[in-house]
Amino acid sequence: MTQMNMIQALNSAMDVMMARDPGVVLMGEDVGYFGGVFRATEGLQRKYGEHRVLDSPIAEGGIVATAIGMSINGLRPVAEIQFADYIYPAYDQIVSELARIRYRSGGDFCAPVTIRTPCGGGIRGGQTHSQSPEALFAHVSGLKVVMPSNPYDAKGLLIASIEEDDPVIFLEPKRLYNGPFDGDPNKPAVGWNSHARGDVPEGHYRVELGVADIVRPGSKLTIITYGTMVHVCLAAAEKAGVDAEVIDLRSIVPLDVETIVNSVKKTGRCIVAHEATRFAGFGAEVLSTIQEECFWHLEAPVLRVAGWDTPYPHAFEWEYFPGQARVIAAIKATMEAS
Amino acid sequence: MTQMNMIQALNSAMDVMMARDPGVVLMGEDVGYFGGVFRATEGLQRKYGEHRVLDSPIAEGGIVATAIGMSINGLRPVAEIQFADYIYPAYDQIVSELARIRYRSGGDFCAPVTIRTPCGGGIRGGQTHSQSPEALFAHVSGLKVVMPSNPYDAKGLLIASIEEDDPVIFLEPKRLYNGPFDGDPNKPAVGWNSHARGDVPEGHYRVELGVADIVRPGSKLTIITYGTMVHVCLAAAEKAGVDAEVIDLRSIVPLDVETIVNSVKKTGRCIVAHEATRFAGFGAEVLSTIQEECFWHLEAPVLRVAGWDTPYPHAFEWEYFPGQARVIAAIKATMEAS
Amino acid sequence: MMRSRLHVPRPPARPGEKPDFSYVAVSPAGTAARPDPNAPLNETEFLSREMVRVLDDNHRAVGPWNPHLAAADLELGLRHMMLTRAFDDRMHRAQRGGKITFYMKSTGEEAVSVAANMALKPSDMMFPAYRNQGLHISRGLKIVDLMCQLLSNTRDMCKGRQLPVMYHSVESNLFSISGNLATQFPQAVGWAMASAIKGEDRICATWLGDGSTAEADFHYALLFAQIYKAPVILNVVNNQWAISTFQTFAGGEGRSFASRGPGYGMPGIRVDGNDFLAVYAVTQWAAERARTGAGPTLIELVTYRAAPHSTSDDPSRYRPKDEEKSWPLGDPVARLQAHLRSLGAWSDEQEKALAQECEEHVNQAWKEANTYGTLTDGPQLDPAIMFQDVFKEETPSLARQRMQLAQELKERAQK
Amino acid sequence: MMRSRLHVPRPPARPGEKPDFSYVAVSPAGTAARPDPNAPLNETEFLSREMVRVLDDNHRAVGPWNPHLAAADLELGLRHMMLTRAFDDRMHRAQRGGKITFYMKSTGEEAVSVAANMALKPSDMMFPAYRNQGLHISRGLKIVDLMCQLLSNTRDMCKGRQLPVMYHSVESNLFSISGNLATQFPQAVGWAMASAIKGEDRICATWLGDGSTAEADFHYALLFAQIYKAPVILNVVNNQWAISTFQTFAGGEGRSFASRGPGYGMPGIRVDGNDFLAVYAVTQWAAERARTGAGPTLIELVTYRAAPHSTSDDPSRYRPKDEEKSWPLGDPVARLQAHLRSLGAWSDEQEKALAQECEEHVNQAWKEANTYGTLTDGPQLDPAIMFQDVFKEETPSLARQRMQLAQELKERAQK
Ligand SMILES: Cc1ncc(C[n+]2csc(CCOP(=O)(O)OP(=O)(O)O)c2C)c(N)n1
Ligand SMILES: Cc1ncc(C[n+]2csc(CCOP(=O)(O)OP(=O)(O)O)c2C)c(N)n1
Ligand SMILES: [Mg+2]
Ligand SMILES: [Mg+2]
Repeated sequence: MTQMNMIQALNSAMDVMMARDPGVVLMGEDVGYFGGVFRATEGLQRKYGEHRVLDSPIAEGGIVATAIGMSINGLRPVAEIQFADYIYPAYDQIVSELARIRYRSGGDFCAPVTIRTPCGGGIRGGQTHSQSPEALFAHVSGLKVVMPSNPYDAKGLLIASIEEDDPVIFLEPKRLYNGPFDGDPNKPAVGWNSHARGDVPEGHYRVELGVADIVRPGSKLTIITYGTMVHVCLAAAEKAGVDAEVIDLRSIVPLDVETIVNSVKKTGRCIVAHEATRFAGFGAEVLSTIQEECFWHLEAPVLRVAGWDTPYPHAFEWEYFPGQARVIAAIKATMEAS
Repeated sequence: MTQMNMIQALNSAMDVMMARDPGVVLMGEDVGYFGGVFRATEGLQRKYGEHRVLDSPIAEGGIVATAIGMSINGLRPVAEIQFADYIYPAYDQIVSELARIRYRSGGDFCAPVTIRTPCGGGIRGGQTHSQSPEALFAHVSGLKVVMPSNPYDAKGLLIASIEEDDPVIFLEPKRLYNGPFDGDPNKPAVGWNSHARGDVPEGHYRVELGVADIVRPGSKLTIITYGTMVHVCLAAAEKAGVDAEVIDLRSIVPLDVETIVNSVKKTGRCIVAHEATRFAGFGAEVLSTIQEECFWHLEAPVLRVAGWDTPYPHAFEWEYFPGQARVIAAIKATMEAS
Repeated sequence: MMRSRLHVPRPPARPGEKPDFSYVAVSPAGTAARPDPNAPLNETEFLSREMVRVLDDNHRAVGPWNPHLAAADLELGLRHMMLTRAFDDRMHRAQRGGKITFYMKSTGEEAVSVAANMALKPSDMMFPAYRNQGLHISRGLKIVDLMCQLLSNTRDMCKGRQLPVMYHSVESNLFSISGNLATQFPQAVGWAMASAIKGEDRICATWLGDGSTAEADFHYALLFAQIYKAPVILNVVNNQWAISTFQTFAGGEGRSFASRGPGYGMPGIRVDGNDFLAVYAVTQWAAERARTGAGPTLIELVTYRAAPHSTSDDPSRYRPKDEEKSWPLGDPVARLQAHLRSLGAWSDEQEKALAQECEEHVNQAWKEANTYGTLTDGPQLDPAIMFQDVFKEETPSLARQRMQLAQELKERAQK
Repeated sequence: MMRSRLHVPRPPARPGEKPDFSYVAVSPAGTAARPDPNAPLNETEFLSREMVRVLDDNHRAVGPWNPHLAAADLELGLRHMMLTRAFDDRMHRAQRGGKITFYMKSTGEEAVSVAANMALKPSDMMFPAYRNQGLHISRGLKIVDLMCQLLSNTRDMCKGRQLPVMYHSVESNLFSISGNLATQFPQAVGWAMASAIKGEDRICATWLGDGSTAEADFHYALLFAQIYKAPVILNVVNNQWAISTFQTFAGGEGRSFASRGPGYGMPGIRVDGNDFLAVYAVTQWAAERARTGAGPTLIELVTYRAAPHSTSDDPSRYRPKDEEKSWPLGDPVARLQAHLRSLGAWSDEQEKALAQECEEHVNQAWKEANTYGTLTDGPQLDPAIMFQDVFKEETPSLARQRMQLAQELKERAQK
């Protein structure tokens, strides 16, 4: 075990996989010599050469398209999109091609491509460096979608994603790169070194896709969330003094329905929280599943806590961000409802 | 009033608007001389000239981008994307630009672009001519999203959309172009001439965005749907012999929450139906809203009826399509639940 | 809007007007020089303006691009082209008769596919567009297998999921065809990059239409191919039309599509796409470039879409009837036949026999294919197959939907 | 992977290595001919390889592209460039001091914007990239207004929504800058098409970086502009770097970016981007083409990004320190100063006075801007403004969210 922040853990995952499998290649804008604008690929070009860690043109669609072609030719590309906000030029290749190559070819071809991309707000990135687009991929059959909330999961999930024969959209909450963040921008930043999930094995291990993690057991209320909001919800549950069970989904697709349903059947109350825009966000799917599966167990309406239905504004980052106050208000409303 | 099928109604809407406003221009693949592969723009180039009805290169991203630029220069472009399945190359310009130009410029610029595109299955189009991507636009703040289910609404909504100063994604269920379709592919096709909503005024009128239509009043169950599924649900309600209220949303964004909530509070039971893939589809948003707003009135879980979480396969079109049987099964389950 | 100063390109003729192909710059056969495949760009640039042609007006092979193919090879090429045409005709009729839902002919463009395939190795990879059935046929896919795809029947390689004509074959190195135009172009580049990264000798070829060059993927393909000098051949099939829009709406008005190549730093060659020998020769030239590490080549194959766009199309609405009769580059099948004749290697009897053989082959295959079912009759795929291959392994939620459908179908059957 | 045959382009020098700009093909000033703006493409094609330069080594204006500007105009241009530079320096420091969250300098590239603006009419429309602040300054936007945007304060034209530097101005015909690279390029083409459709005389200009040419939007822009002969000027600012990647990763290795123009059928001109007079002259040439209906022009402005990419960047990690000192085309401000001096129209005193004036102007504006608030201090925008302008009219659900936030903030304040 070593102390790693999330960037180091991601770097280690790629390092481990490149060492094990000569078919693993990295590509993306500034990922090569420079090591990526968030330094996730630092040192890897030096170690594995310019032919396995490729600097790419600024053409997200071209990056994904060529990654698909490489995967058809037996490689296992890991493509970085510099910010999730810039993934849309690649949307057609992802939605129309990557997601459906296995299906349309009757299983004869498959495209094991992993697309890594930093998402979420909290770094004053304004409306074009803060988005959480998971819902826009979750609705597309054939894509797996992952979002880790800590270094340990990040490494294990990334290794599992690279090893998957299905395409994976791997969303990295950039506000968590250097440390857990509980939603309070005025508190001094803390690093991962004091966090249990900052202990990361150096070698190969997997965190399986499709398995949620109960990060705080509880009996009175279930809080379902992922990414940065895991830490916000944990802090909010603590402050609210509620015996809440907090579930970190980790995988958005496949969704661990069983863990969700078991918890809600037990607690009878539930909140779903994410940073993305609320309207038609992924929270709606989680809420719908719960309503369908646990209706008779619900003692109060399931509530959503999310970003507003606006772009993510530069000046009002902390008014947009669904921080502890918004979560606590929902906890209270849920607990008091009857 | 004239008898019109949906294509004629859409054509009439564009004709009316082009006559009223010299800033209205049409563009798209094959829309000019040929009049569009579904003939929606037939005759308009002859009438308004090659400079207002533009044949475009096969570049959906370029079509939307130049339409945006035109709108900034005072025109009111109506762009056709030949099939909704081919809208993704334009996704970046729609999501990152069109949706947010008003917002990011503090209201100083706006982009009144209408994007028309045929959607949905039922014409043996296979996985690339059958998609219903409304959820992928509904989640994006700043876009209005519309889907008519009949000629009268189609014309009124399209006129309102063109007159909107906000961008509108205008989805046209292609299976309804020539007649209402109740989900049974083995029944002889019927035209719009025998349908009340096939009576369409020749001149200018608006159907406002954001206003749902109660197409069948009822007291025991609410069925919320839009597009082709309106007709399927009406037929299913009839067959099931339930006193169901059927609501045609017409607008997906803005969503007419009031009409939905009033109905469900009255009936206590609800089904949400759409043709798109179920997982993280727009049904989840509707269901979530109902659960949040009507929880204490619900006598049974709200159920979703939708396409499966797979691409739309050529051979299994009628196994994929959420036809009457799937709706009736849901009606039964909802009515029997207690 | 009389004041508009916008330039709106037009086709040379619309229905009721006289066909006019004077805009097609046709070089005489044999006149274009053949530079070394590794020559610097400046020395190959003329190829994007002239037109490589080998067969002259007397059907003889002339000039530096003559690939000097043996008569047996020419015969094989002709056989594949004639089989492709017979297949197209039969399947078009099958659609008209309601047996299949959709079809797209390649009539008049057979050389584009068949000659290119012959100039490449079977181990080379191909990312075709939807009008390249000549590739599948000349690579030896069984006609009956293609038909099963068209029928979405129990032997459909796509398991009933794809629209007709969207074939693929892992064994024959033919990638799955997409309904989304142009997406295969940069994918082919990625495939070729991987080949280079792995240090393998296999190269890759891909095709798209003139209209499809407008898509972003065309740009990505040229860009990435040239930056990384990928061993790939990028083919633009300029058949003058994209459904109803003329090639000028894809930017073909001022410059050839081939000239995009030099703009991105790679050679672009304009070739008579109806001249079997010329297509063979330029493909061979481009393949040599790819195999020697010189990088990609853009080839513009000048041809004419003699058939409707698809069975859903009626070209008489937007172009003069019989326009193809005025097409200056003739018909690829007839021209190769005439060439073989001029070599003394072909007779009317042989031609008749081959035509009949192709027709019988196709008819035989059609009969067999039908025994494996059609969309409406005979053996049927199990609808449960719909839930396979979304992911490598079925997820619990897909399994649930599969069971829900089974229930639905059971009830449907009981009625 | 030692066997890889992939070609991987490299920059000429990395940190620790000697800067090497030998790859930059520099034509002597005055040598490139100036064809008629309406000349056929073949006669303008050489412009995509040579480099249009007006200022010679002795700082005199020479050759056919000399725009013969009056000294007063040159002085005005110099003033705008120097003001831009002073503004950049001050704002970079403001970011370093934590006063603003982000900044991007245009140091070394001022002529690209200022000279181009001067060659166009105020009524012409512009779709800038994020490193074109010289446009805003030379179009007369108030420095204090730009600063208010950088501060996201109560007078921010973007109402606190955009990252710093994403200005706009309806009155000055400057479109809103996007964080998404290249999107403005085809939008500008659409704007110009509309101008032509309406029969108006206004033309449009747009800018993007060398790295951004790789995006699909670059391709769409060239394609649509040429097909419809839109009255638009398409500027590629080739400052050699895109964050850490060298221009070869955008395809600049073999051919110039200007040469993409002829590939699409329009003229491409390579110009010394640090030569104020040359930038002015080629813009004027392109504007004449646009105004006379001849269509679009692609201009490649060869320059050097002397500053870091942004305040988040440290170029010493990827390129030699002081690389800009070896840049063969010098500094645009110093060169215009030297030219004015060579005309006898400029003195050291004037230069000092102007420099001081610019600095004072900027400092004064900064003081004023701060009185309208910063992100953390002073007057603040009402957060409710966040819900405006999503749509023209607030929807009921946005109104509800606005009230929910108000409640949240009320409770926050009570703590
Ligand atoms: C992305 C996308 N946009 C639009 C279409 C609809 N469409 C199918 S074929 C076609 C014309 C293509 O013309 P071209 O590329 O010249 O090929 P050809 O049919 O002439 O062989 C169009 C517009 C599509 N399939 N995909
Ligand atoms: C679509 C998109 N992809 C990636 C980025 C991240 N990014 C911002 S600036 C930049 C480099 C742009 O380089 P260039 O176009 O040469 O402009 P320069 O900064 O040199 O002026 C990148 C990759 C972005 N803003 N948008
Ligand atoms: Mg074509
Ligand atoms: Mg640059």
